[in-house]
Amino acid sequence: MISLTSNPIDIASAYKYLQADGAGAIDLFLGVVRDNTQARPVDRLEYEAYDRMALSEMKKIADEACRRWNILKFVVIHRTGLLRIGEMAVLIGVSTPHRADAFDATRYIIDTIKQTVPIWKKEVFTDGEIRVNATP
Amino acid sequence: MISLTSNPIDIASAYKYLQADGAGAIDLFLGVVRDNTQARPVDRLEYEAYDRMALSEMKKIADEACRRWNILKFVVIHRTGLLRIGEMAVLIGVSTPHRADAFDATRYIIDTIKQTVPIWKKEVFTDGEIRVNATP
Amino acid sequence: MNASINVLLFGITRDITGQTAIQHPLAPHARVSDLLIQLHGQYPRLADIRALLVAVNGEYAEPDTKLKSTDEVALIPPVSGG
Amino acid sequence: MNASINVLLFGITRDITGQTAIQHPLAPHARVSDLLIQLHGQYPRLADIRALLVAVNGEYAEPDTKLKSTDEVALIPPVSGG
Repeated sequence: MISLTSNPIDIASAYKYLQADGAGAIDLFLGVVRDNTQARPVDRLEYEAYDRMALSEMKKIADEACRRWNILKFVVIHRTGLLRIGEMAVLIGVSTPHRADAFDATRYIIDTIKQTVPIWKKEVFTDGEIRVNATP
Repeated sequence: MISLTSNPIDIASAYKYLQADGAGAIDLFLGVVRDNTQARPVDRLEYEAYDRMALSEMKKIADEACRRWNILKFVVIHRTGLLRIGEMAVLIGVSTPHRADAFDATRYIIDTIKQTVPIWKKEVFTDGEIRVNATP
Repeated sequence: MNASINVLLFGITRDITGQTAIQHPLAPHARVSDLLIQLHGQYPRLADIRALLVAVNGEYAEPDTKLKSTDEVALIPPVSGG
Repeated sequence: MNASINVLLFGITRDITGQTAIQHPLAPHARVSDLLIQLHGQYPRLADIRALLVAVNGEYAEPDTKLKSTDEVALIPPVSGG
């Protein structure tokens, strides 16, 4: 399941979706808005996406993960719009029979999302300055 | 936060506990009861623990993880008693400023729990046979 | 009647152009690299972006990809999702 | 009056002994290895466990750890949590 949403991401429904009788392991990675970037205090983030392409690039990444690892179910949800400190920007979840695959696949998906998916973050600092396109 | 419990593990409260203003990443690993072990159908599992020592060994593991990685908050919850297919036997959660630490620490904690924490699994197969102490 | 192509803008390219999309004239047999050169001429600050990619119809495109007026082109500055 | 020590049993050692704890006589200056030898004599199937460890007061103990009657001893067969 892949989605872009401007609503808060719900971890419980992601977990529910990931359940499978053959699953022995579920890894959930949550990317959260932190209160600073390189020690500079952050007020909020704004995420903008090229929706159609973001969805298709996320699908490519998930498909590649399914080729590399034994994945039973996966969830990739990226939020867009205005996000405050502590809010979830992204949730990646993978269920697998054994745990190594769950960790490896989840990590691959988030690492690759950060490289190829057309989503952009605008950081608004507490001093009012705005920074576009700072890659983490 | 470290606990042993005979009640179902609640992912939402674990997530809530892990939140921290400086957290940019949260990794949650869930160990789930799968419907088979080496292709043999499983009916249920029963987990038994040497409670006092299981708690102190889990604490040692979490302390070591906190020495190795920059961890803001952690949750380690292991369930005991009778578990059915799909139920969570263990939840490990770690929040960190950056994602590599969250993945590494979570994986270290679950891998080490499986080696040193005095908890034992009894597998009850659908044909009624019971197997004690099969290490995965 | 001159052909034109629709170019979607994202991230810092929106700030540079002040727009979310532009209609740009399309020369016959134009390729992605031709379009980029023209846009750089029109908006010199685009050249400051360290790795500006172009998508055509929702897929990353090479500099020699040919363009037609019905294509949906997008400028893709370095992504920062996740 | 003979000293004795309380030995907690877990996992397969419960199945082998049919008990969750046993009181075992404790010789003066006995060490963990002495206790294990005696228990192996009493329950030969304990020797089938490929790596049977012993905890004393909730900590993994070495074979030469000395025992006293107030210690809480536990037999720790290979763990399988997680």
